[in-house]
Amino acid sequence: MNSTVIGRKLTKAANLPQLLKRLIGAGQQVLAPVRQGERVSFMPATDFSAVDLDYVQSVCSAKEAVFPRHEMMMKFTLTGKDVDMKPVELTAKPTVLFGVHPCDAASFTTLRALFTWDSPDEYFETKLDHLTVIGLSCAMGDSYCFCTSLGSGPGDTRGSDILLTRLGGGQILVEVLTEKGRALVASMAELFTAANGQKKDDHLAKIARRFDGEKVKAQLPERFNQVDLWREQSMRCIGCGACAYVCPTCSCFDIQDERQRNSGERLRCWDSCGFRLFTLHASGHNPRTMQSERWRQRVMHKFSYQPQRLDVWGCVGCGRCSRGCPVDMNLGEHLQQLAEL
Amino acid sequence: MSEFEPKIIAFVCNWCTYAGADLTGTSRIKYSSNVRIIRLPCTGRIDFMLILQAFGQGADGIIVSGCHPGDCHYTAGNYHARRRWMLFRRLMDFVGVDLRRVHFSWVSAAEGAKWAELVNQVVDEVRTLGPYKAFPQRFHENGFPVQLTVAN
Amino acid sequence: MEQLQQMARELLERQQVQVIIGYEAGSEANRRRAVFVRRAEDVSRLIFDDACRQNLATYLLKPEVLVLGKIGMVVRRNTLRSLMQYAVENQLADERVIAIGIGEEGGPRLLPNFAAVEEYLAQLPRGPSAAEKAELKKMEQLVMEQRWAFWREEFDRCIKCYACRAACPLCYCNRCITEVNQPQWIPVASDALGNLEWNVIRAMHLAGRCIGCGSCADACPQGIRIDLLNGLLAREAQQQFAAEPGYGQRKDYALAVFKPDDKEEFIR
Amino acid sequence: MARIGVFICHCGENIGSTVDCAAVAKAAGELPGVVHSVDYKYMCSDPGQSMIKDAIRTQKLTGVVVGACSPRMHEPTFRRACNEAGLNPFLCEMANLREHCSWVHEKLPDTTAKAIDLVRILVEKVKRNKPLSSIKVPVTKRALVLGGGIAGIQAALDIAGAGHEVVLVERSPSIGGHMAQLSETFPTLDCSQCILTPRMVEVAQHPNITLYTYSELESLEGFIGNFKATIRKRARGVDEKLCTGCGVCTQKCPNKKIPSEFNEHLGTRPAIYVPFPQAVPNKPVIDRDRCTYYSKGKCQVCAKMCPTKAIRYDQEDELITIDIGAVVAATGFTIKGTDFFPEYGYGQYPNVITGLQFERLASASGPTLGVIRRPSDNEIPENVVFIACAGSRDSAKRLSYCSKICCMYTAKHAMLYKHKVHEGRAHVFYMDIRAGGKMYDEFVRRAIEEDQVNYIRGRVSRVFERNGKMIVKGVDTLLNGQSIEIEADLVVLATAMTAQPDAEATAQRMKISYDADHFLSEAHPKLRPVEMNTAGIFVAGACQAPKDIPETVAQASAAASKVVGLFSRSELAREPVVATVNRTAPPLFSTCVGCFLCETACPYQAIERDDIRGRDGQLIRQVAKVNQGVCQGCGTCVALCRSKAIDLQGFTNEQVFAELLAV
Repeated sequence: MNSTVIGRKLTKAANLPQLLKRLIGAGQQVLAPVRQGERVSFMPATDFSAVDLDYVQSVCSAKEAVFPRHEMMMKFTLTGKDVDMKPVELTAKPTVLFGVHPCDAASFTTLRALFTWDSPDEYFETKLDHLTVIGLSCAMGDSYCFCTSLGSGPGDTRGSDILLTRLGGGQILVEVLTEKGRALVASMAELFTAANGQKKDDHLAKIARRFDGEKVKAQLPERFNQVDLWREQSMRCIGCGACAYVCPTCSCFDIQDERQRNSGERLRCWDSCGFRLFTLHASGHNPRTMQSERWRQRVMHKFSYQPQRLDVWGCVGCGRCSRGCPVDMNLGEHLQQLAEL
Repeated sequence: MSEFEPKIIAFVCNWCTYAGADLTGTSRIKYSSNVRIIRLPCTGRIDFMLILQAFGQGADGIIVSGCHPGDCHYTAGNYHARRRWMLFRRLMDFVGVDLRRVHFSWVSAAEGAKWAELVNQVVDEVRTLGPYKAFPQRFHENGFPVQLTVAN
Repeated sequence: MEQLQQMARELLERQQVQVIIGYEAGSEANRRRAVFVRRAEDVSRLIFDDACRQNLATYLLKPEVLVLGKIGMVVRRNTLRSLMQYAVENQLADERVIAIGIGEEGGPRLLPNFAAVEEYLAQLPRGPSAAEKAELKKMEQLVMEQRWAFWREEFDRCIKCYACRAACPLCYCNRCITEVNQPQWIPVASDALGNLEWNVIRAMHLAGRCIGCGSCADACPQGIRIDLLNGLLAREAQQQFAAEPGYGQRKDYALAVFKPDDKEEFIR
Repeated sequence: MARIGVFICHCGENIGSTVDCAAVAKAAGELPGVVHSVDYKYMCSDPGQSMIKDAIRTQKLTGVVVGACSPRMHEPTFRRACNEAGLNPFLCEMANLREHCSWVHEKLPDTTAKAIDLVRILVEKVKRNKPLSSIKVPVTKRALVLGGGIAGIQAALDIAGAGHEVVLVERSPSIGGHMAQLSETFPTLDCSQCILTPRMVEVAQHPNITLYTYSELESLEGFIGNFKATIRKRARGVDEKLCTGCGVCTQKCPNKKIPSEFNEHLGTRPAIYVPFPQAVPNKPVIDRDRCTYYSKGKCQVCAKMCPTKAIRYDQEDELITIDIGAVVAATGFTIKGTDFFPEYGYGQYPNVITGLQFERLASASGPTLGVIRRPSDNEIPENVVFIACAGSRDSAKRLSYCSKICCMYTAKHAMLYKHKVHEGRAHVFYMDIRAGGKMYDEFVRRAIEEDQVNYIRGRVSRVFERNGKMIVKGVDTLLNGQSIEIEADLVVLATAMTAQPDAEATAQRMKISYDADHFLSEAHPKLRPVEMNTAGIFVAGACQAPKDIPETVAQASAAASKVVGLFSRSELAREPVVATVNRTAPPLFSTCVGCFLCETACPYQAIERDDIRGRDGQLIRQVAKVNQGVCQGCGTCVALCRSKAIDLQGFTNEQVFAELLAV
């Protein structure tokens, strides 16, 4: 599942500060991994010294670049009996997402599939259109990573405009994958040299394949009614939204109006299927009363419904949900269990 | 800064401070017109969330006032309120809320003059402090400022 | 550990309980997770060490767990305090749980009812650790603007995943204030105000009730120091009202009782 | 869709001269939801009210905001007007444009701007007002009076005299209380029993009074107008219907050496006894702890001697449940014993006695038939020292209050002693003399001046024995703190009046408040002195605070009149500003999580527990419920409730929040 490589270049690690500077100089907002204590987060970086490329995984994903935790959809004003509605202007800051791992880059493919499958979501698309992704192959992983089990891997090019792979000795392989990427490289050509036959495979993290994703997908529909299975898996789940909110592909949201005096605004905010109230009907009925049902929904959605309907995995195997889970729910482990049943 | 007029929201109980403010009127004592009173039956009813809400709504200063200890129309509402404020005020201080903008007071139904003094004093103090820009607002006049915090 | 497993085995074999909720090894060497042991032969999964930090009391209100039958639970001091607070707040019937008290104070020890838990707790040391006290002091030495900046930064990270709420044994409302929408007190957005209000209001809702387990901060994926807020209010409630939640069954929630001579210096 | 009418009053010049009322009305007219907005010279006048009524009818208003004076002034007026036009009165709110605006600000644009704000705030509120109707509570016209002392007797007679049923419960075998023990009363020196016993008889004979002596309140459930009282009628061992009160049993009882409670242990009584000859009812009680039959299984002399065969050894306690509409708590007081005072001999000296014991010595019906004799040897004492403030006003003894009656009765005691022992010497150690009251100070002066009682201002540090004599060692602070010693034959301590030892438990059983000294707390110290915080429960006598007989009787009559007032209607109508706990669809039933922390906070004990059961009767959940008959609407519970499952009608979260959004 790789994108076509349309150009191969080399650059040096020493060039990266310059690259960042040039991007900012060109009016781009650069989001890059920044370390704060034990946590790495994607933040607007103005200087390369703040950037940390030796990270396994950030706590939160990079999806906020296109799907922020809250965003304004429109404003309204009440005058007497009239309501005047104004959609917000669809503009986005040109942004470069710098140094995201292939799993995060791949998540944009999933998000796009969801946000555009019928009528395109302009709020999302505008941001995605203004986004350039400079990926970074993984030199290391950890026990939570399971991208390889879902047909992806630490050097996957999908979703990146450019993918960087550190080859050792300060050498970086630059795979140009889209026109956007090509334009970017062209705009600062002096930072790049032509690549020869350098191979990236030896420089990628070894991520063991833990289970057969396809098999899990094929079997899930018949597992729906295996109530005990879901109950056992989710017995320790406490029903927070941490997994969904750190997940690069979770895309549920809630629409909310806020009002003051005679004016107000409509916002959309992240939501999570793990919450008890997520499916609460106005009548008081809740079709998913148990956490096990909500857990099942999460797994079914990502590994059955979404692949079926949109032909993409609802998961990129980044492992954030498991690292961030307060009660050590481990998605890779649970999927492996499903595969081995 | 001279044209800045602070917006002060007052939460008062019906039986003492509201009546006290009525007495200020009956006595024709003049005071600053910056205050907007929200009338509640008892200080016991004054939710601490109202204080956050008022700031989130653009209040520059807040007055919370009710019956003196021992005078509560409902005997104990103000005692409960006092405990709540004792903790909430410490919490606000701890997170760095500007306590010079939050005033708690006992104003009885007989203390019309005290009400006027209180309002004037709070308005003066908050006027000197300027608008409470640091406090985040519920409404996003210009959209969301920055979605992600800038590193360092 | 062997003693613990033995105790658990006996409880299960004698059918005094149908499930033992304890800790087992987790995803990584330093992680532990909750385990629900229902068969005597599985007791070897139970472990206990300093890494077992999660407050398991939250599971006592989870419907899936309650249907398992009578519960045996491996409990640290703070979990025991949660049980006491559940007793005070009418959330748990006496003798619903057989607690297996364990921790720095020794154990394991069977505590079959609230009275036994209360008696056991009475012997344990109370109050925050010196480190916790020092941390609060350090925060308080900052000037107002610094404190504000610190918390703005902390709260900015909040994504409103409510892991703090889910992990907290005392956040058990049917309708959390953040979900109350008529009116919507706390803005739904995890923007500056929404995050400030959420964290501050949650802290206030736990004032005089929090038993100081720190599960909220442990659960936060963003590492927000919510425990400091709770620690501050616990200290204040203790100092100002002698509140020590979770040590007894008396209904003396600091904000539901009062003394006519409660001392303050700020009300004019 | 809201259709709000706004009516701006000029109040003549009162508002109009400072606020541009027309501008306010115009601005209000543009507010969302406002369909009608006018200003007028005098809104409260008939034409003004008619404008409102007409608008309600023609504009089909769903809410009204009157911008005028304080709601504390005219809210009832405008609400009534709305009601007359068919709009629920609780859909009318007032914006205070006079007291809170025009009268306190100068004529400036800001003032008009504020007036507009005030109107906007109330418009936003009224949009969320709900029609409310007053709460009707039925009233059971039967009162329970707890305690058969003079307070209970007076209250019972007054209520019964007004034509209502009264249940009077007294825990000792006879009514009469402490007053029956007294010899003479100050300041008139008339005989206590002479004025009390006719009242006792009246109680016994009153057709509206049901008397339960030797009985106690077991439990009290319910609320104003609708209590259910359970009374434990302790087994007397005597069939009251058969007993004629002839007294043969008490005379024949072989076990006669039991210290008499009525005589404060200065005399004795038999195991089957009536506490005193004039007891009401005059039916004996078997003291089962002391009766030989109960301890040894033998004797039964009383049963053998009883001419009507009324003795019932196997009688059991009886529980009686009665519907009650109001309660008067008149549970009385007790006093500290001499054993409370280490400095005065710890109760070891027989000749150190309490004031109440002195009353018994001075009483013509007492153990000495009214002759003052000291307990040790029955000699008539020549030197008597009275010590006032024994325990009272002594924070070291945790009794910081004044017992109020001691100054007066000490003067009375000294006087009585002087009248009976003309050669004797009476000394009184006192801190201050508190003789406020009609003819009170004159009474004390009489003791000092006519009866030459030696008043010494100072405290007694010790009472001890030296050579078989009691020595009272104290100081005279009016003589530069000179130390003095008096040889006394008898020392009388005016020991502190305290709450009954079980006052706390009694109060908790009735769910009423009490203070740190366990005296019952009245609802308001000035304005509601005979009401308890718990609606429908009233208080009389010394269970509320130390007081003398006239005050007690006055308070008892006041409490009775409150009860009679309550009973004057068959239904109580209450303002619907009360809290409610929400109810939602199953399976939740309510967002209340049932922590019941509000239960503790409620000053009125209005929070109840509601069991939600399934069709099979299985308990599903327990949630809070507000007893609307008891709730006073302070809203403390609302602020306390974490999930806002409880709300206050008239000041709901939605209303207050909307007001805040409008500022």
